Amino acid sequence: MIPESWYLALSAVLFTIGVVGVVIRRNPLVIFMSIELALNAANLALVAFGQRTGSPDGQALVFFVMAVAAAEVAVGLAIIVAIFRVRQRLSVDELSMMRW
Amino acid sequence: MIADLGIAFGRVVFVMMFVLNLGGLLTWVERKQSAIMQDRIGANRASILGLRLFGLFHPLADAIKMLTKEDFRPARADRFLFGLAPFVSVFFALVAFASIPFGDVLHVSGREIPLQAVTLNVGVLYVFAMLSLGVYGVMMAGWSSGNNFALLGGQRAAALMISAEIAIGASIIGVIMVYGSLDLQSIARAQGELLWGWIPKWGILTQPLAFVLFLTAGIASTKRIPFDTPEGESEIIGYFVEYSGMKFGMFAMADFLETVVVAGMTTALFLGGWQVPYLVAAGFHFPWGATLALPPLVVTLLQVGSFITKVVVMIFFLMLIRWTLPRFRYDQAMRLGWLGLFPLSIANIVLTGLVLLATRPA
Amino acid sequence: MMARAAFLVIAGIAVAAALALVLRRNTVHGALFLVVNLGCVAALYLMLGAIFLAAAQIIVYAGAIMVLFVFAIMVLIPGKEETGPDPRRTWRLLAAPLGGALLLELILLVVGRTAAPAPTGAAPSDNVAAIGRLLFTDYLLPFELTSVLLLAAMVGVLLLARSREGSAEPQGAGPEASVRGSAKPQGSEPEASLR
Amino acid sequence: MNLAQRFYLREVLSGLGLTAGHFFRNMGRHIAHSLGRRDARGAVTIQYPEERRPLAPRLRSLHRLVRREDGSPRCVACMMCETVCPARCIYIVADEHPNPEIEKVPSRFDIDLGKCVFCGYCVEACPEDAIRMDTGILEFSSFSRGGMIYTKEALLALEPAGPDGRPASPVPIPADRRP
Amino acid sequence: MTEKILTRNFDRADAHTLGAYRETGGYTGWEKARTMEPAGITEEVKKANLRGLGGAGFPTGMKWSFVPKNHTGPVYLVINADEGEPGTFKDRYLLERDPHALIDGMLIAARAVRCEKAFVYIRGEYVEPYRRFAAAVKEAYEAGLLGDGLDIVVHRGAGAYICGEETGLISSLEGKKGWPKVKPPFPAIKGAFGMPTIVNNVETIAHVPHIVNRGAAWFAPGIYEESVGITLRQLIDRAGGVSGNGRLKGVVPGGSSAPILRADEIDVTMDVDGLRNAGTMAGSAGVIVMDETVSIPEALMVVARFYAHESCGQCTPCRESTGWIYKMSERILSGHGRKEDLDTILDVAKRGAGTTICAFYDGAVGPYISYIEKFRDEFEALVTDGAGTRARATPAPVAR
Amino acid sequence: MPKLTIDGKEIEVAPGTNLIEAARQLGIEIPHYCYHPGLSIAGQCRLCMVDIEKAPRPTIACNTQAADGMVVATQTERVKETQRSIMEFHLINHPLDCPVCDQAGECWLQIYYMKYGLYDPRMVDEKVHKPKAVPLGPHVMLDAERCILCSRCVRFCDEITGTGELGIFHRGDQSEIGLFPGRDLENKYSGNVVDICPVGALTDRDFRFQVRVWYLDTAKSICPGCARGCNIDVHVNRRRPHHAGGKRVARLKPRFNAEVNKWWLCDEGRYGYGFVDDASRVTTPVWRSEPVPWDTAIAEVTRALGRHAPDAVGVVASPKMPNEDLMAVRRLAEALGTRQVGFKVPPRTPGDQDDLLIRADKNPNTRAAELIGLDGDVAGILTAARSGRIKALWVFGHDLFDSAWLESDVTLALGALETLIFTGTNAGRTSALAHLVLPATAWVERDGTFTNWEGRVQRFRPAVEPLGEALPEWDIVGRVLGMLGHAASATRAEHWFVDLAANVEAFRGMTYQSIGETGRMTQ
Repeated sequence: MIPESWYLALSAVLFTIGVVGVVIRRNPLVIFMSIELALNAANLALVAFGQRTGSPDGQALVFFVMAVAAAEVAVGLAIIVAIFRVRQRLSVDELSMMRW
Repeated sequence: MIADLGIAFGRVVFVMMFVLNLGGLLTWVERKQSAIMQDRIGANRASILGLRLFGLFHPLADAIKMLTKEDFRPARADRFLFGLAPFVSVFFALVAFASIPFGDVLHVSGREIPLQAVTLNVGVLYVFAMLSLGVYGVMMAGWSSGNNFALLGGQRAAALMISAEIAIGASIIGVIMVYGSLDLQSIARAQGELLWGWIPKWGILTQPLAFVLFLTAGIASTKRIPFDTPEGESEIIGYFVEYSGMKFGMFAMADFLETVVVAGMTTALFLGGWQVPYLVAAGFHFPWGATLALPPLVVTLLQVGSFITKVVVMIFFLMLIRWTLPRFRYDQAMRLGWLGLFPLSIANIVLTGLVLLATRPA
Repeated sequence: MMARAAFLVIAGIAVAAALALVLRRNTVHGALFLVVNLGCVAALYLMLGAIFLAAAQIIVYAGAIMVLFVFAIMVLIPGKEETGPDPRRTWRLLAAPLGGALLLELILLVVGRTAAPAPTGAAPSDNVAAIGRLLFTDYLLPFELTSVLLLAAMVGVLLLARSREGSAEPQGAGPEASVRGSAKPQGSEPEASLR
Repeated sequence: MNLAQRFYLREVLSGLGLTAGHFFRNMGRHIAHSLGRRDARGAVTIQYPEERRPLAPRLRSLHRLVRREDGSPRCVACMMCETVCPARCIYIVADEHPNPEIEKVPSRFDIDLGKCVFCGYCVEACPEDAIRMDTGILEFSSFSRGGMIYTKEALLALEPAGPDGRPASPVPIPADRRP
Repeated sequence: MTEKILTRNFDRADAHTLGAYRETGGYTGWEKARTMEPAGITEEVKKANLRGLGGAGFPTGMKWSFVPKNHTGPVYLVINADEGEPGTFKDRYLLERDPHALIDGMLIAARAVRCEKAFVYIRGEYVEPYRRFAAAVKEAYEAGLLGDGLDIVVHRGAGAYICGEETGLISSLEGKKGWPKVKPPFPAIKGAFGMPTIVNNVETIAHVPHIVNRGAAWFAPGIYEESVGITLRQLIDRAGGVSGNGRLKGVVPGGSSAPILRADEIDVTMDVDGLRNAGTMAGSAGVIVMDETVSIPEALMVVARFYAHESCGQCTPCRESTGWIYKMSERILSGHGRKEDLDTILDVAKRGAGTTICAFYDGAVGPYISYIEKFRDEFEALVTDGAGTRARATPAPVAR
Repeated sequence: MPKLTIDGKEIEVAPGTNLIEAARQLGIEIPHYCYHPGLSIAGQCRLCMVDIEKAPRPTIACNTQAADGMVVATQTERVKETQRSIMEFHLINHPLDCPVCDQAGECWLQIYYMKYGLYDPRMVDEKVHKPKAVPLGPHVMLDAERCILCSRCVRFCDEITGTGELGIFHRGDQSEIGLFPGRDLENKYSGNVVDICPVGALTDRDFRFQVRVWYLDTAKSICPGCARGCNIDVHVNRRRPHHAGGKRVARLKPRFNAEVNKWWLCDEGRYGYGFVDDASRVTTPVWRSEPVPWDTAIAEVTRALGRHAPDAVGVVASPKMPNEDLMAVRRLAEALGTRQVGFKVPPRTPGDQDDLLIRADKNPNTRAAELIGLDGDVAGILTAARSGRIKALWVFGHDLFDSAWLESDVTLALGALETLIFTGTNAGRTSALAHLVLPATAWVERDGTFTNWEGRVQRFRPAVEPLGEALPEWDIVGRVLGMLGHAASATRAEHWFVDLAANVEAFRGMTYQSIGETGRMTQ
């Protein structure tokens, strides 16, 4: 049996990596993916905690996270694609204007 | 422990050999069946010591040819992904079969051996997941070739597979609702029940619409005619234009394996899986009262034989479709997926729910 | 023991894949590494007994979301990676110590709670049914809200992806819509031929 | 089209029925054939190198140069074929004939079959009936471009096909394939 | 019975001698002409309307008057004694029997055209006429008639029919191939050796002394050896009737070039107009009579062979079609004729007519057309019967 | 000036003009075989029939002089019918061997049959047979069967050359062209009978069976064989390189120029093009026996010429070079400052000359070289070279050994040079001694002008591409001038001609356009 702290530690590491990725990368797509990574880390923690309590609530929560993430990705990608279509470049540093 | 491992290993090996060999054989079947349909003779020249055996050596010759051909990689290709893509394709096609049961439980010296490579209580979802991962092989191949035509082919393939999988998933839900399980084994078992005492409760009878939708979407996900716009071997140029030799062969292999998987899934979900009508664990038990006792081993063999027969017939049927129907245009295929199969699947779910509600034993 | 070894291996792959995502310049590779990472997490779900989640993780995350990502990246001309001078390089480099600090804090947090009570029991064997029951009873409202959210997202995506000049062009919904949005809108011939 | 027609299911099934019918009928014939019914043939295919279809008398096969009674070419090197050839695959060099009654003879008459499009214009154009495409030889191939060039001597050695359309003279072996 | 003019001495054995000629009033014309102006002589001949008797019938006086008045160089007189027309022998008799009549006429004509050198072109085959005439010339020189103001050169031809044509004769005389020359220029302007040349037939010139002697008024049309009012039938009867089987088939009234007349057409007067009205011509007036044993196709073949052989080969229509018609006629005779051959011969003959330098071909056309048109049934019998009178062993060669 | 009407069009012609020429002036073609404007009128072919008003039957146009008030019709049904008949007569005995006949493609029987014949053939009898493939002389082959007896060749030999080798023998349809006993057709103009033969009876033994005429391309040119400057057409085969043994120039044909050569060309000029495709052609620049790129060669030339005192450099131009190139050489001499320039090299044997065309001076451009001022003492240059006063010598075209000078003298002179540059088309003994050999284009490979003996400037045009890397001399010299620091602006021969016309009095005011097709006299 694996201690859940291991899962939590892994979750922490992945979350950190995700956050760092958001900060250091300029490509909005990569930033987006890093966010997904962080979300995943959180999910992992949720499931681990749910395991600990023996209730499926944690898993249900993860399920919702996934659904929301899917919606977020769909909208976010659509926005990025729309921006790219106009700008032909991808860098968050240049996306300081509200309209394009 | 060792025995368990051995048995598990044996199950996996059996399934793998079955799927792989069937896939290899399909190259021969495809040629030969099409030839016979078209009043031709078909491949029959490859011979070993003058023995031709109806062209059965052609798959072998093909393999030798592909292995010895130059393995060409374009200069602008992504070296890593270019090499990985065919393996990804074949891998996911191959593992998808793992949770499809090919028989009931076999009782050998006190052990219960489930005739299934992997027992999984979300078997349906597993197969579904594996099929959806197969998209990666295609997209990687298209992108890593460094060829715009290949990229476009990859995009077409991915879009087609996704739209097909949505329909597959939605159409399966009806089956899941009827049999109340995500486990393919229990779905298969449930299909052994008799409706009104004499009709086997096969999926094709309980979910006829789902059967048609699943079959259509399944063919689409294999990217074969009439949904071969991604490949369009001779004219459109598909995602594997830049591949040669065995890597090319692996993509073709993946297609055949997917065909086998779709046939297996159709069998498991809609054709009663390994069920033989009126055959129960003790033997035949006909609705009019007659019985025929059979030893368990014979029953198991009959079940496995039944499963294999059904798969082969399904493959034949899929081949028949492949050599009969003309190709859909890309936009037609997409339209069919999103505006035809998907809404109908949803309608099927609603309908099934209503029927289930109405017929639920109070 | 075997389970721990398996965990360590899977966790190692997951961390490596995550690092590769963040550090590699090639976006396509990054996305594929994220898929690997997601697969590893799904495997961990399996180890945690969350079979349904594992399947959902693969189907939803790996099979749908990441396909969307890869699709988008490939369509967006993969040659356009982060190139050129980085005016905020120093600021970005600050992320490393910050990240380290965050990690430290989280680890401390976790380690501080190790004394927490041991697991109360094994995971339910058929957790699919349990989750399903939970979703449609206790979490019915969030569940429905989620579906509304998804619908809203779908509508929003359609709006974003529709071409500006095309006014009432019927378009297929779903992921492929966002891709095809960059291409020319579908003509009306296929419809005509279908009638 | 009404809704039912737009599903195409009936048409798809009838199409499948047709092809399946073909399959089973042919399969039955194949089986009957292998069981000894020699007259049952499941396919219309000809097993090409062993079996050959009769060639149409007008088929244009490998060229040959017609000979006079003394074995010399009938060709008078008038260049009509060379001129009319749309592929420019005929190369003739004319030479004086010792007999003043015969104006000239080809000292060289090469056909580059790698270029030839088998249009038969050369045969049409020939005023002396000196070139024909009736050898019945269809298999000529080479590993090199040079091997596709057939010289006067090679073309003179060819005979017209027999009444059954079979070549009456051996298929010439290109230069680069001679042992 | 009219008075014999040219043939009056023919019965005398020594008619060819100077003495005999003088005895019968010879050279009196010349004596008279010497006193006349050249133009006066020409005028006299013009008035007499003396037509050329070689066949074409061109007025002699007019021809003489064509010589340019202001010409300073030599003028030549050429006597055409190249009597090649088959069936015609009139000049031969004159040369043999009365050569001095010719010399007499030449002296007068030479004076008329101010010629100092005259040529007599005698047909190569005429050996005896040549001897007689050469002897007469010698006599004339010895008598001083020649040599003083006129020299006569006697030239023998080499046996070419075409040299009877005046320009062909001139070419031959010049030492060239006997090819007729393109006209214009006409010989009277630019003839032999580039000088004005008058070419006259023997018989024509032999008339001249009589005209000068008796005046133009005497020489009216109708004064001939035989009255031209006589019909052809009467002429034949007078000549002793038709030889052979005695039944007449056809008559060629004026040398081989004249169109043939059928037996029922011979009641025509022998004058120019009478014959022209009958569709033929007087030509050289040598009459050929054919009895019923004669095969007209064969006759055509013989005539065609003659013209094919004698065509000089200069003008394309003549050169090619005479040969072609000969081949066709021979083929018809040999029984290998084809139905369309007859029409082809007629068409070819008509097409070539009038397109050549000289009148040779026009002469040939007459028999070609008239033989077939008047005796078509004979030809058709050969054509349709296939193997005719003379079957040939091998089929006629056709074009390569 | 008689004024007559032909086919409804009025024209006034010079007295004595015949109807064929009068119609030609109106652009009306009257078909004919035997008529040739350069020969006497024979009137034998009988094809040139026209209808003259009031004439009873069609008349031949060749022998009818235009008269005032004459009304001529060439297109009446009667004329057409007659022409069709005559064409049939011409062809009944003509062998139908067009495929093997060398004349096919430029045969007037073919042309006129298509225009005026087109009858249904009726001739089925054996054709007349005559001798075939009879060599009449070194250049002419006779096929008597094909002869239509137009007698043009006979009249040519009688009237133009006065040699009278040919005659027509036999008569009727047996007539044939032939040689008089003991004669051969070997006068200096025998090739012309092939040109004037309207059919394939007389063919050129040199050209026979080499190339079918429809493969040939034509360019207007000038014969370089002597100072006469006869106008010619160069016929080249660029479409079937395997024919004629790879020779590109297939034949030369005279081109009518009333002022120079009329219709004729001498055999020496006609067959004098052999050097163009000869194996001795120089195709690439050679420096010290090694092929080098042009840039290297030009640089070497410039270096060799530039390092000596002006009068230590000699230039021997060639009277075979066109005007433009001579002008370029003059500019080169001026740029070098040398006075050691000449072009006259005495020939080993004095050339023959006649009253018709042939000139004793076998160089096409001597007159221009004199006018441009290159007439220096070549013998003196050689002497100077022998004594070491001249270090570098550039020889254009000449093989100095092929001259009246003693071979030993030439050898010593050339051997004493520091640098000998040879520019020319073909290799020879001079080029063998040269340190630098620069390939020049032959005249058919370039355009330019020649000035003939009487000062007529005439234009010739390129017919084939330069062989190998050969360049025209003006270009070579121009490149050297460029390297020497002079503005090199000439990219075409015409540019040099502009320079010539502007700076040499005799050529003043001339342009390529004003030279035209018939040439223009120098002042």
